[in-house]
Amino acid sequence: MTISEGVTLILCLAGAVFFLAGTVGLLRFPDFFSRLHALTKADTLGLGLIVLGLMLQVGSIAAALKLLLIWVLALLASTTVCHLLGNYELSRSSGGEKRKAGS
Amino acid sequence: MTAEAHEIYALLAAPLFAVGLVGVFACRHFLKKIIAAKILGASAFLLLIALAARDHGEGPDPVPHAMVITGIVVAVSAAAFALTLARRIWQETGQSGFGEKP
Amino acid sequence: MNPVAVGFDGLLALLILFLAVRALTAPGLQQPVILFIAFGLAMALAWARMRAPDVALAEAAIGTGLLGVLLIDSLGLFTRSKSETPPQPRRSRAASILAVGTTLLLAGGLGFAILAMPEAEGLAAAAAEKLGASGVDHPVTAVLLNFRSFDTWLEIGVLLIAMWGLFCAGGREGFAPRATEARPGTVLGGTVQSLLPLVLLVGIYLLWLGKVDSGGAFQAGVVLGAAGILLRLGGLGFPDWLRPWLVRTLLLFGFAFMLLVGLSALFAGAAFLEYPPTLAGPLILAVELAATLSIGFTLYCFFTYLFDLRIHPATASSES
Amino acid sequence: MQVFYLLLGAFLLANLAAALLRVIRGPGTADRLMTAQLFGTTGVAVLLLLAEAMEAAALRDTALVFVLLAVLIVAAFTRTEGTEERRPAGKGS
Repeated sequence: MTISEGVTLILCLAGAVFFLAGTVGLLRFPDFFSRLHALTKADTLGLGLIVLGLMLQVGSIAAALKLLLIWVLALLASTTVCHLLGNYELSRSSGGEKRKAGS
Repeated sequence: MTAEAHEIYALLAAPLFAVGLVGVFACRHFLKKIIAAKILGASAFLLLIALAARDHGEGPDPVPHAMVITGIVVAVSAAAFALTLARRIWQETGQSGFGEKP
Repeated sequence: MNPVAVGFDGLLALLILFLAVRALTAPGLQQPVILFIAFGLAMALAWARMRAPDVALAEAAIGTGLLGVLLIDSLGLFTRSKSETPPQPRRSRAASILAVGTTLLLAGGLGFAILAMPEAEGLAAAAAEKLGASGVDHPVTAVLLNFRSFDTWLEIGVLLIAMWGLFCAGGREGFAPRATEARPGTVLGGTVQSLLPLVLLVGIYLLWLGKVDSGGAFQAGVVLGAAGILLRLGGLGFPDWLRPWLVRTLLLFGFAFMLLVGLSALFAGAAFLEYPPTLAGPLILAVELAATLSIGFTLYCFFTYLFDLRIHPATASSES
Repeated sequence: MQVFYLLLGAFLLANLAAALLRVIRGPGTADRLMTAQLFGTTGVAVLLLLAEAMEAAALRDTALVFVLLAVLIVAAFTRTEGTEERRPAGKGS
């Protein structure tokens, strides 16, 4: 195994750990906002690490840049989704309707 | 790509088809019926592609692929039409399924 | 052969099956709709595994882009002004057993039939042989736009008929053009602004890519349609300058253009939609462009029509 | 390396399967939609891993489309819920 493959291995494994953390957070955290927080951040970081790892392995610069673009877009999407869902939940809970805390 | 992988997906088509078909009849709500019909369609696509891949191994057969791409777009337009009908029925009569008391 | 690959495929297959079953048995409507969206995404992964990136592209764009959005929009309609789960009579025990039994029986019988299915020649060899004369280098595109272009033409016809059906069933012909209701400064607006050029670029890229690799009119059309939906969600209403005649023209364009190409081939002494090999490349590109425009615009219209109809129902009794 | 990518992909799939519990438990629609979002992000990761494992570069374009449209579902949901209340028209005519 070459060094670059080793680095890829470590980066991808670290990414997987963050995905796992995101899922655990999604399942175990008691209320909506902490779940949202856990999911959107941990997952984007996990994806970022996997993308970084894979970038070392793809042959061309164009492919590596495409991977990077995918991650940047994922950041944008994740941020927007987090904001939209958080906003929705906030307006719903403050709009008279009592928010159900936890599950 | 091993041959076994395609066997798995070809076999998956069978229960999916069954679930979809029974769902079309057993589900009451229009929305669920539409979802069931879409699952039914997906199983047919799955079988087409899986069998094409099974029989060819390397270099998949482009004909089933083209058929499935066409099929996906046709299926979605049919679903859009069905949704429009269901929504109209709901707005006019308040019914969300067949044979429901308004 | 490869236990890891079998493990991956087995897991994915189980996931897909679970999503399908749960989508149809879960109570209420929210769960089924969201599980079905997840089902579409999982299916895209399955296409990827079966080396069908063309199909995966179409499924991903339709599943996440168009159908998911249509279902979510309908969800809002059906769950409004009624309790989330409308009181429904419980299904009797016998009916449940009947449903499960039928499912298992069907699944078993079909599974057996699939296993017993003989291997077939297929048309891959025939397609590969003629690829040189088709004017493109990607076999799937060659099939879609040259060998079986008749199917593609009729398929665009189906889209047209579906839109016609929407107009009839929805109760209002045409759209309600309204001024932009953009809400500048919102996060969604900003995201749409930065995403839109990229989505358009990717759509054109896919169209161009179809000549040599996975991509082509359908995938590009779906992505362009999704770009329109993104705009609509970002707050841009059905544009005023799209007069009814222009809408009809755009909806008809792909179908009419292919008909024209086909008929001119007929008059030139060839078969319907048969391209002369020397002109095949440019002709396919022109047809693809027309098809992309029509597919994209029709899919956009599907969503916008239903979306506007929900906010401003056509029925007189609810006009405010 | 190929085996490693597939293994990692399978792990992410298992992750997704576990996250489905949140769809089933809810309690709110927003919670459930969050999981659909998770499907998007993880799906992109799996697609990229598959592209590497199967040496199919075209799958990266699929991942690109996935991520471009990731925002649509949630945007449609919040836009739908954000519009003012309208009752279905003329019940029973």
